Amino acid sequence: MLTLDEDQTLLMDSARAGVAQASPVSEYRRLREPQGEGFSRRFWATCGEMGWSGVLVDEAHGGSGFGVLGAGLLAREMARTLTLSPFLSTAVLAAAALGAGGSPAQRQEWLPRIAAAEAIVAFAHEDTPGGWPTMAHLESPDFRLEGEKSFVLDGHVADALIVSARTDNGPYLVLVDPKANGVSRQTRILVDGRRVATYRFEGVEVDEFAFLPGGALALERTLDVARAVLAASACGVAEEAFRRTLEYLKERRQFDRRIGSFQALQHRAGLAHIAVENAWSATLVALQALDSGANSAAFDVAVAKSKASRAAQEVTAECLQMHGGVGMTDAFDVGLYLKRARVDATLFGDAAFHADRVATMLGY
Amino acid sequence: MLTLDEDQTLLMDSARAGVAQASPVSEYRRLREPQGEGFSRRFWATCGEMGWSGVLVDEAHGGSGFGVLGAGLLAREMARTLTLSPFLSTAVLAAAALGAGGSPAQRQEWLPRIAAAEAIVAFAHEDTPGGWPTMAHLESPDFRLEGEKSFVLDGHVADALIVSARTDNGPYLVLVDPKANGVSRQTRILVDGRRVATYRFEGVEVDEFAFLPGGALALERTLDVARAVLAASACGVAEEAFRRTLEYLKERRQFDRRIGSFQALQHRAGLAHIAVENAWSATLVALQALDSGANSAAFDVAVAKSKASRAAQEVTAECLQMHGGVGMTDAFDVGLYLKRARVDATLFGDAAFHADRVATMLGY
Amino acid sequence: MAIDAHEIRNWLEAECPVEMRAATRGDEDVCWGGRRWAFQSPAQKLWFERCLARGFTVPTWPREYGGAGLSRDEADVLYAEMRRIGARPPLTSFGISMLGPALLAFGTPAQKAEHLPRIALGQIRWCQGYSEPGAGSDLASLATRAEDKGDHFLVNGQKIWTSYADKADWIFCLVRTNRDAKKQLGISFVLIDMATPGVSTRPIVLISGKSPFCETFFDDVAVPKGNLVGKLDRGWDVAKYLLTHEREMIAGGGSNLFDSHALDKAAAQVRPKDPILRAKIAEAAVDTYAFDATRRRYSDEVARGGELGARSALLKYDGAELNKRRHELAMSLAGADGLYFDGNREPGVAEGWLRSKGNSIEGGTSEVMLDIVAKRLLDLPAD
Amino acid sequence: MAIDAHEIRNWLEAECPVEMRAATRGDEDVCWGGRRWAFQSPAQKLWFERCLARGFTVPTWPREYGGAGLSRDEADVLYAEMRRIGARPPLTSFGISMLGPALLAFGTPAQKAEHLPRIALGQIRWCQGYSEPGAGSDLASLATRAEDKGDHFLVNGQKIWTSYADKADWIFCLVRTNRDAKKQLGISFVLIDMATPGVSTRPIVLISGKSPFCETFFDDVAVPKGNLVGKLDRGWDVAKYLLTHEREMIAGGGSNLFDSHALDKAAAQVRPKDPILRAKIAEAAVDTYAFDATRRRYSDEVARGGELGARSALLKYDGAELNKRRHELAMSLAGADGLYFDGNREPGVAEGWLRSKGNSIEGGTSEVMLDIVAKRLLDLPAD
Repeated sequence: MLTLDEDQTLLMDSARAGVAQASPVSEYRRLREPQGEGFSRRFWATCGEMGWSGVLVDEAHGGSGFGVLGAGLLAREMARTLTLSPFLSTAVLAAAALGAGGSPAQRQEWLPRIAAAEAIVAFAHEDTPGGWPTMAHLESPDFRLEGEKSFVLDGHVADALIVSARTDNGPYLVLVDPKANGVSRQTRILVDGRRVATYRFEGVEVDEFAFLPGGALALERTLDVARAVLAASACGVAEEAFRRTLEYLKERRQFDRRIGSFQALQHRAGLAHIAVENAWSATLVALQALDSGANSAAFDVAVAKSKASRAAQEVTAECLQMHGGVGMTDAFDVGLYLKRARVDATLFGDAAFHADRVATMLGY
Repeated sequence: MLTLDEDQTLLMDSARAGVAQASPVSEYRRLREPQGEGFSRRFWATCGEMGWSGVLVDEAHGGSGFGVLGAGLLAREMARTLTLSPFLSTAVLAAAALGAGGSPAQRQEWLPRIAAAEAIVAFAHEDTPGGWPTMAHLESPDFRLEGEKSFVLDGHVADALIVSARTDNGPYLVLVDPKANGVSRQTRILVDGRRVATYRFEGVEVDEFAFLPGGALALERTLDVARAVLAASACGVAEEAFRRTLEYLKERRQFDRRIGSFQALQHRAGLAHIAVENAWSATLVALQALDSGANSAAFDVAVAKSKASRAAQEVTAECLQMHGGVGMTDAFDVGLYLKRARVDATLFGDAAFHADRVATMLGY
Repeated sequence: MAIDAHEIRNWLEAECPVEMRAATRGDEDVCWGGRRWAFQSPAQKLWFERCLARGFTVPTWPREYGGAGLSRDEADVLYAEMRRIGARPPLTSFGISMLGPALLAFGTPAQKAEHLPRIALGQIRWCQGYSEPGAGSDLASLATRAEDKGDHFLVNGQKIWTSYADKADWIFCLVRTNRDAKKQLGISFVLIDMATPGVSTRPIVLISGKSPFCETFFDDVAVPKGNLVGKLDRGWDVAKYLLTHEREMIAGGGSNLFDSHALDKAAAQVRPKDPILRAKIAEAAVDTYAFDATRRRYSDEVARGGELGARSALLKYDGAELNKRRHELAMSLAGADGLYFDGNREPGVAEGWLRSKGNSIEGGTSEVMLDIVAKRLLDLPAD
Repeated sequence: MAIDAHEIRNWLEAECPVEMRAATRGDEDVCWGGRRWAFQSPAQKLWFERCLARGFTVPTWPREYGGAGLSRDEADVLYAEMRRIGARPPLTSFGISMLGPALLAFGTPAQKAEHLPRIALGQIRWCQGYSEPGAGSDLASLATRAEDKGDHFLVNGQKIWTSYADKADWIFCLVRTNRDAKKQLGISFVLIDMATPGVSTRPIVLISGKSPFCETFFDDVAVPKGNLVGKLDRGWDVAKYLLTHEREMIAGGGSNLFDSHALDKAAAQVRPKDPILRAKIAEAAVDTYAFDATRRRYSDEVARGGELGARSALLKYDGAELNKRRHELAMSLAGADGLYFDGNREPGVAEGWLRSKGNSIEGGTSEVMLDIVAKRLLDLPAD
């Protein structure tokens, strides 16, 4: 059933209320400023208290175990107020990687701390274009990590890193201490105020227990979970921007009419609504498929990420246009949603990238 | 200057009046029926009298020498009433091929008869998918032609064929007598009532004087001329369908208003108008570039054929939708324009094909 | 009567002829019924009769009218099992899909007893008379009038877009019974035997070359007053109820308008060489899967007790537009071969394309659907 | 004075500093002039002064006002030669592009003598005060009022979207001088020295982080009656004349809104690996070249003596939409690298993208442009 059950509905409703209270858009405006850390440790603690940071952590490790659908619902709610927190990096990417591919010891070490929001674990995957591809070389008794990673979400404050690296046995995920010798980083700010780090690894020693046994499958699973949750976040961005725009259309008057009464805008609003509805439906399918382990999951995720990315970009752009001049000002919130949509749409593969994957999976 | 000079304006205006009188849409409805030849020999004779069939033929060979722009203007006017005639096959394709690549003897034999509309010369280029590629093998003292061609416009009534064939020296155009031994054909009807033939060549003997000396360059030139003229035809189709639709929007009443007063339809009509304007501008650039021999001609043609094809398909579909139910009936003309647009858009490369060429020519 | 999935599955395996388990290729495979009906194959007849015996031509109708008396959930079990083996509907008609539900909700006992069994048995084929040349999207401005002549109405006027009127036995119609009342008020819903003197039809040739629709003319047609369904002058209520029912069927996948896999299948077969065309198909595939997810989500929400409401307009809009887009791309995929339009051609790429253009007109235009989405779902003002 | 292309070419080669032959990278390369102006480079100053000496800051203005007195055709020769070597404009201002033409058409001899030379000499920088918070697309509903106080007007109200008001010396404004007259009537066009007591500005921070626009406030500002341009209550005529002039400049390629090759160049450099993105860029390229052909065609038709008229709205609409599309695709082409928005980033992909969103709002929204296309070019009814 493409519906939420009672627990899921409860999770969503409480998150909507809780996020709006703990992290409104005004808080986002404060946090995006370049001088700070780019997120609020207080809100991250709240995530721990509410069980949100442990959404993908099983109960045995102190999590709430709501699964990927739960993570998607939370991401969607957190997107509505443009929340900045390590939720995606730590509660989603790191927890998914450790859950899917971690050894018992690795899980025991990190999952309880993630669930309690006591650690920030970042996921370093994107090789810097033109930089060194990240490789782990076996030099007994230990391995040495070389390479450069970009767009490491919350990498600037990470207590630990999970790094994807090529080895002679295929791709592996490796736990790396960001303070280890040979690790250096640079913090960057994205257009939506989010912080990411570029990491360089030069001859970083890692022992064999740092490797996640799950290998390539764990990497693929982690990426798919992140894509589906980002799709959900993009849905939240688009839905909220559109909700606010509908309010504006019902208030703003020009030519002695409310502008929402102009048929051309009505039809375009109708199209935006349809795009938002379809994006959420596709995302719901993908989130459920990841939870149920359906064969179609990878395909469903590609559809969802492609659709939600495109819908979020197009709908937020429409929202800005419908606001007219004030939409161009930083004082109005609608432009903030446009920026967030672009970032959610781009990370882990944009609409075009995933549409191409869809075509390939369908055999053409 | 992207404007017409006096002679060109005169040609266009006289063609508009002449075509509307000699070949109105009612005539098209008669000619499309499967029992006839699919065109009117009387109208073709008119083309001869008016100098239209000789538009690409130089004055030395009895033509009017209006050039490619002239041919485009005529095709656009003829499209407005959905004229069926050998204009494209004979006056455009064959005349362009002979003009660009024919020997003096070949030109002397055929161009005056084309200018006078006394011969129908078809151009056979498209190898049947899955059929035999057309090859000309040298077997002294003569050549033998083998292969199968589809979509030979007016091939069912052709007095002569110009066939593209691969040889050991690259592609060549060859004049072939459709009554020669080893030539067989089948007539087919397209969705806009146009007749085409599928030709099969089995060991057809051709002597060396049948080859057009122009070789591959003549073939490319002929294709580009055909594409630009088809783009112009597509413009005429779209413009006329849209003109009729505007009239309908100003007459038809629903909900106690003329439907053309609904803002959503007004804006869509505005977009259709812009598409039509841009299609014609791009086509004009291409037609002029072919006449002036500009370096950019091949690129301009690809832009024009891509733009005009897409615009014609989209605009005629919009026109049908704006007509509502009656647009779906054969009794109304708007559906006829939808069909013609699809055929013009598809022949010699559709919008996607030429957009791909544009990207390739631009280096990406 | 409880229904048992296992029993149904066994019954279908045993009783549904193999020929009836293939997708319908077109009108020639549909069992329409009616006075002049001739089965198109022995298998079609056999399948019809076996279903009839169990009330499966109209599974949810009461048994007294020839149905099987199934609840909606029970019927869903049956439909799911039928889909599993690709079984064709034993009987298709506007009597089943449209008039029946209206009579069940608004009909008198006498009307139900007279008409429902004959629909269930496939004896009478119905058509719908709503649109008129001057009343398309603006249906409420219809002008066909029924004058009160004591024991009967005298009907005069013209309908258009009556599907298969030339093959139908009866027609259900919206007619104006009160010229003074405003638009929607003053319209009544009546049943007319097409054999009544003064009724005539003329097929409409479509751009696809087919003629599934007719114009239907009423020239001093006498209609007994007992053929009025619902209250006099309140036929709009009946029509609205039917329209909602129709759009809900689309939501439930009950419409064959939309095939979410057709484009993929075609693309995978042809493997478009043109990268731009491939890109367009890929985006259409994404949109199609996403739309299909919405259709299923709404359906599931309704199954859980929600209301579909005006969201049916959203589904109608998007389904129609995506289907048109699919056919445009199928034509492009076929390339020049798709242009053939004569006896020798491959089955129906061009016909399907031309037919699809009607999707965004019939059953409410895309423009009207977007108006509904804007006003009823988004609550945008009229001012 | 006839102009000689050869002579101009030689003069440019000799006199235009090499630094002034590179495309302007942003506001920091533009020579705006004004009371507080400081040249940004010696080359900028040199180029400005050399042009000034020949009247080339305002080539088409009469010589008495500091121009070169060139005809349109002569000026086109100059512009073509400047484009050939990529020469920057020596002076850019709203005084040149907007107020000047209005004064030439509507100003009194005294107004022309006072203001035009100071514009030509780059001494006074102007800004435009049209829009208000409650009067955007519906400009005629503006509320800033000018009360008649005998020898002066007393102006009160607020303007918005005044470009560089914080850097400007004077502002030309639309103000309401008659509250009883209907909308457009009752509006006047006045010139206000920004140094007058009661004038204040507040920069508006845009989503791109830049602040090229201000809010401008008028609090009991006394404006001499001699500063009224055109007739009292008929300022709308002046504004409309200016608007047409502005849109015609877009048609003539005078706007730097639109660069028809920028996307190609970027795509050829990056060579998008993603085939879907490549397809979208290819279609955008086709649309862009086609639009550019229309822009040139209209321009040629006007040069031949035609009227551009409402077609300027078509150009404004399509140019703005294509520019937005180009920036969306440029962002996609840049991928994640395009998301950086801090001091270290590559120059301005994201800024350009965010800035472009205003293209379809400023100078008349896309919605208003389409209304004009529908009503004035297509003659569709208002009903």
